[in-house]
Amino acid sequence: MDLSYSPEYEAFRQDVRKFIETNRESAPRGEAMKSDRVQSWQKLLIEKGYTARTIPQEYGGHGGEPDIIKARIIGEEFARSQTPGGLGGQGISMLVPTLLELGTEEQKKRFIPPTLAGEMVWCQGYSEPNAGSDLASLRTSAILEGDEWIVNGSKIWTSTAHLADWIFCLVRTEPEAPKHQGISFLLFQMDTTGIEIRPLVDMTMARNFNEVFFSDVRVPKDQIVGKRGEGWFVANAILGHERDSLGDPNATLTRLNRLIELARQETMDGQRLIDNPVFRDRMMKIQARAMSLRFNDQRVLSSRINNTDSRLARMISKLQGTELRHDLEGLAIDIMGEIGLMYGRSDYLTDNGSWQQQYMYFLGLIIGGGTSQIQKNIISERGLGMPKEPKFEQKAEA
Amino acid sequence: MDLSYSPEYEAFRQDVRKFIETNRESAPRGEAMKSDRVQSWQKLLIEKGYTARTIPQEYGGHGGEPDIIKARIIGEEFARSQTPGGLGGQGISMLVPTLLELGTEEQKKRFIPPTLAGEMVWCQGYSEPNAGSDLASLRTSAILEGDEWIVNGSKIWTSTAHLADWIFCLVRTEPEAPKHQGISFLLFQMDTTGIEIRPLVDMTMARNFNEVFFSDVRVPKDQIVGKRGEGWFVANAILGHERDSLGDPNATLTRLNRLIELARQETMDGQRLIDNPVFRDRMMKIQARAMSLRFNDQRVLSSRINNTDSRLARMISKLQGTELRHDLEGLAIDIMGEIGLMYGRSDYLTDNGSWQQQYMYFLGLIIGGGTSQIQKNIISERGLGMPKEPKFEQKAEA
Amino acid sequence: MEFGLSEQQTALQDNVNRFLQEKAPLERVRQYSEEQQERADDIWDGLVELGLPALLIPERHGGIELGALDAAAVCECLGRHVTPSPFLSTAVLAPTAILLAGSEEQQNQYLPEIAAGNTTFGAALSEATGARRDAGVVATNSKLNGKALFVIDIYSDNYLVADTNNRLHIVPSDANGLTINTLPQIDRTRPIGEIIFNNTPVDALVAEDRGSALRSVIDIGRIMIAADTLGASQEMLDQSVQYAMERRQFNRVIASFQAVKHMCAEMAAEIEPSRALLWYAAHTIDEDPEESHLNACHAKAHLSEVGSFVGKTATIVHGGMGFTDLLGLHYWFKRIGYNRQILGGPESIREEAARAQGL
Amino acid sequence: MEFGLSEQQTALQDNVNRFLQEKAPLERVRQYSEEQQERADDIWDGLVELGLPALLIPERHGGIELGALDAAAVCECLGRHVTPSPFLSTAVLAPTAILLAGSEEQQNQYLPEIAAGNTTFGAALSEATGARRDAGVVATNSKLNGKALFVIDIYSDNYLVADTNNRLHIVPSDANGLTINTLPQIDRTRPIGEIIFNNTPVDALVAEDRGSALRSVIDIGRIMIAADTLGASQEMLDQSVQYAMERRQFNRVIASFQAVKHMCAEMAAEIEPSRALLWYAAHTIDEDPEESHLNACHAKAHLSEVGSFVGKTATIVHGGMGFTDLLGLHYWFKRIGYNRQILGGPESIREEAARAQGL
Repeated sequence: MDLSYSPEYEAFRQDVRKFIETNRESAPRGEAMKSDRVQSWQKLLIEKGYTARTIPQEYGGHGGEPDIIKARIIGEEFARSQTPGGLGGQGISMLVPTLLELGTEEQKKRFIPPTLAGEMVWCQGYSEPNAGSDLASLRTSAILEGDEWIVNGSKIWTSTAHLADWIFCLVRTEPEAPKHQGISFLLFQMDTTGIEIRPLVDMTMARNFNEVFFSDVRVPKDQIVGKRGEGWFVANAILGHERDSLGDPNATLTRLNRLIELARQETMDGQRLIDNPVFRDRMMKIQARAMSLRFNDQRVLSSRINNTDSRLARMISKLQGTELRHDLEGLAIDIMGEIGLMYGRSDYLTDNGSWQQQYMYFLGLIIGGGTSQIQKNIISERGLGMPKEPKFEQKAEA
Repeated sequence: MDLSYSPEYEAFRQDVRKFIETNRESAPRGEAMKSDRVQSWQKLLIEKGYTARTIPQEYGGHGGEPDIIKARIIGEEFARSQTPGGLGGQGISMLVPTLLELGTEEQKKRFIPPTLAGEMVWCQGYSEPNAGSDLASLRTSAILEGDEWIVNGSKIWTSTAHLADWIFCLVRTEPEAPKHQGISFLLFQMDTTGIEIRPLVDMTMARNFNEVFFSDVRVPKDQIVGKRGEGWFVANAILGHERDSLGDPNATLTRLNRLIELARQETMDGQRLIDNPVFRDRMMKIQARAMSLRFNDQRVLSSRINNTDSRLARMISKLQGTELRHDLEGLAIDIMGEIGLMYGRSDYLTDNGSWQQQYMYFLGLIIGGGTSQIQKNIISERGLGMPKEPKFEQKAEA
Repeated sequence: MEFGLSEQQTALQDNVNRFLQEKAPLERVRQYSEEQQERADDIWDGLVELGLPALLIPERHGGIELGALDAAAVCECLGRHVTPSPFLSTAVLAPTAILLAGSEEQQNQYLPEIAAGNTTFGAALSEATGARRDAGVVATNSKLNGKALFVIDIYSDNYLVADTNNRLHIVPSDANGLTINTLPQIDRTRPIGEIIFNNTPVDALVAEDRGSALRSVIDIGRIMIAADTLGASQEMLDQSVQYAMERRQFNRVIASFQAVKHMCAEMAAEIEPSRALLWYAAHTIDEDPEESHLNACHAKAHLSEVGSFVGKTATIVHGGMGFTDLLGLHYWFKRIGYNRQILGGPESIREEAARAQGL
Repeated sequence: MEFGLSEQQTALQDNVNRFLQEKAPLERVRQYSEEQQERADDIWDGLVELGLPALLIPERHGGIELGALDAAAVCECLGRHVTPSPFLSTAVLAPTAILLAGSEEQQNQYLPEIAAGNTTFGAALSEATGARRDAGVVATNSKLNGKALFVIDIYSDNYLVADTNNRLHIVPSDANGLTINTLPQIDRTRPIGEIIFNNTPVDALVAEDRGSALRSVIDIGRIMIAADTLGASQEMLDQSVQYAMERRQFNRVIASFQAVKHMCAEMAAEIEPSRALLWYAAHTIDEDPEESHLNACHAKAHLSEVGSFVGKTATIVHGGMGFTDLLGLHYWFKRIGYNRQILGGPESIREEAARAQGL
């Protein structure tokens, strides 16, 4: 066990800190996606190699060598100083790696630089109302007519649809093929005729997601990544990355500290709730779990650096992280009692109602990005080597 | 809601009480199964109609009309006064009702009277090492040779095998038939040549169960209940009854009272453990669940009396009752701390080590009589109308 | 011997359910919530027409003199349909308080009006089950001063108010020195608020035994809230089973997956026995008062836990759809969430239960 | 940066596991348990040969001067193989106490003997983590009086004893005025007992800071017990997966049923992160002592809960076979049960954890 970083990395950490101290005044403060401030901050970070580190310069990246530790240090320092890091979003986190791996040279040159620069914003069109856990059963169709795909169908959970310039989208192009082999991966503009966006209200009452409907949307033939019918494999080349970020234990620990503060402040019948032994016990249970997950993450990072196996440790993190966070938020509500019901403008609203909001939001995350049930299937099959359920579908389709 | 009994029943209750007061001196005090005292007590109870109430007199029963409330009153009064009631055991509780429903007249006359009288003791041969949850896949075979069945194979979980005179046993007589249709229900004596009994030690270190091995055991042809190949249906005619009795909530509540006493007596660092708020909270959670299950039982009884539906309420009682009891015993161990580890002769052993013993025994009951997983299948399928899992076996067997 | 709802009680539920299904379906509840309406008079008028406010009121005061189990049966329906209505305070808490602690004159004044559906009540009892933020109402010389938080059914004509001495009072909503603020909360079907009292003149209910009337009001209130959770939980389970039978993934209805089946079975296994607990607790109010406090505590605390489990599990069975507003499943989730915290959270109620039996 | 066991530590585990697999398989453990043997000298001799008692002892005293994480790695192996051995008291608790609180002379006297495997220790610390039945040992004028309960590794040559003043002492098992009784318990792989002291002369360890040496001894002890539970839990999961892959019901291996798969997945999901917690807690003992108390508390309490869950779930996966003695699965179940209670149960340790951070 060696939790220290080498002097080279410690020096790197100091560089990052110095950069942040010197430049944090220029960082965005909640400006809109494509504002000048956002874009020039992004430009500066790419220049320094604090975002898009390993993406070649010819595609608008920094062109550095992959280095997991440096990436972690950057993440830690920006988080610690509460400074906005490089742009995220599904274009940068999902489409760019996909194009790097499977795009044509022309696609890379056309799409990656403006995406990295924050000039081209993307949304993701994967899930459909009838294709959730069973994503591969998606039905949005694209039929080739001459030089164009004609897209019809609908997508759901499209989080930035109303802000996006482009969409990367899974569509069924070979209806006769087995379900995983009939899908293609298309890119098209969101202002194309025939696209309708409807906001999707969720249980927190926010409108973070959308439904997107396509009627005879025309997409140029060459805006396909990979070959016809290979879209499932294109999408899966990077799909695993998404799950890791849900239920981050560092955020959970920060949140737990806030909860402890809350329990120190709130009282019932004049007694501080931090002194209630039943709540203390629940808090400590959660703290132990949160610490476990944080160390588990460190173990996963370490095994990536040292090329050792930590498959199971990685697989459990979404399942456990989201469940734990949901429990933590629920504990806060129980501690606050009726105060924990407040939701909307009132003098008694605590932390902007974030406890209620997060309690529900993390229930959503237990479901989203692969429900807990799907996660357990994956853990048992890929982690423990247990067999898949016998397939019925082939029988049914036969 | 009317929890009172009519005057007729209140009078009946007084009769039972009076009987117990007058006669309890004659009740057995832990004598062996076939002792005179046991048998004469049983005879007296049958005479009074306090056991074998509804079984016709010609078969050695009391010959009374079915009356659920009287049956309940009898049960309550014997339990309350801690007086041994009528004989139980698998012969009386399972075989007798089966014979009454499906036995020939000759079988009824031959087997029921001595069984009721406590002169003929039975064990049950259903489960096999490879046929547990999937009981119908049992392989013990019986081949008809002339006037005899030749039985080969083995049984497990045979609880009174070493004390029993006879066994009622499921055997495969039609190996070519679909699995549920190839089973027959045989009766034979345990002293038949070719039977070997091996005690089965369980995790509590008790020898309550046995394995029974059959090599060329010869059974007269007519000792079959029902027709050849109908044994599965013979057994299932009454199988449902067994599950109800596992995890009885009244026993759980009695046990909880004992636990509360324990927490009043035991201390840690001089502090009474009943005053520990975390344990109090766990106790109260368990109490609420135990009370729920007791009232649930009353509801089931009531719906049987009044012919209303309480299917779901009945189905959940084994699942919830055994899990709850396991939790309760575990709480007692946690309250006692290291004292709760004691198991065997020591000055610190509390309640004869029953907390540890029951903690494990009820884990066994979570598994036995249909595991919790099987229970949940049943609840979802028969209780909630959800579909069975598609069958693979037919495919595999085809 | 009959453990459970009588035929009459089942018929009562059928009537209430039928009315709510027709006149207060989810769309109506949505409209009420989204427009942040104060009173849903159409719904309340219908409930009045069914005689519900008269349920617990003696015949001599124009009521129909039924019992707590009947009222609980109604609350189960209200939970099942996430119904906005001042039933709890108006038909249960206020009549119970007035009958136990009111003078003959007060009974004559209020009960017939409640029974006839001419007036509604809110209830300011939260401080008696655990005061937050140092709220509390002090009574001196028939005047109230102080602050009551989380007043139930805030948009009402009168309020039942507990003071810091465990005495009960009645205050009309138009009394002098009364400031009423709505407190927006997660469950938009149940409007709550704060009331600030500034030398507000009140009508004190003179109980024989100080505190015991308040205790009884809280006990019956907790049972009603537990019944509401029971109804909401049952509805969430029913919707889950139905959704699972329709939703197809991997070429099967998801109801055929063992994981989904077991989640539904676990919900049923939690709900069924808690129904019996609730019935019994309600039964004790009228038939076995010595048992009622402990049973009311357990019913409220236990159904809070059952409700939280069902709320989470049912949402998960619905997958992404459960998280959206499309099916409206969250109305039940939030209803259960409100019920958990109001009139005492499960932890503090369990401690009360322990004390109630001398532990 | 390396979070986890080093190659050297993995090799250490491989060695210990290989030895235990060969020389102390379940049949040997069964024999030890069923015959109620006192010491399993064959096993201990093998562990001594592997150098294990010398693990934490400085080189200057003939040890190999490794750290708490190495010792935890060994305890994981002992739990995995339900090994009877006085490793915990002899190789961890006593050397830690002697190093922290012993004089130079005492270190010279005991440590080389321990390192060489010439002597064994038991540990009487239970009263320091929560005294039961008013037990307690009082030290006056280098004499001990009173009673110590649940002494770990009771069949040993010496005992490490904590008195009611949080001071530590060493007593040889043949000292005057010592009555030693075995206390038969559920986990027959770990003999415990009571010691009654009657003016027993002892060798007091003179710590600089009264109580802090004892605190450290308990912290490291808790981590070792947690490691033992981790090893036992992992073994129960591995056996469950293996059994489920072999056992057929309904014409399928039961490992293909979603309910069985999910039980195994849930066990893995509990075990994996607790492994990282345990590693980190052990790491803090040597590298970050300010963090070690809190982390030791959490490791012990959390692994107790993980262990209970795994013990129950793995038994259920094994069905009836899990309940019998045939496969011996209960040896691990009981090992985990013992670990849960010894040196503090999870509830009281969580309260300690809260206090440790000023809550």
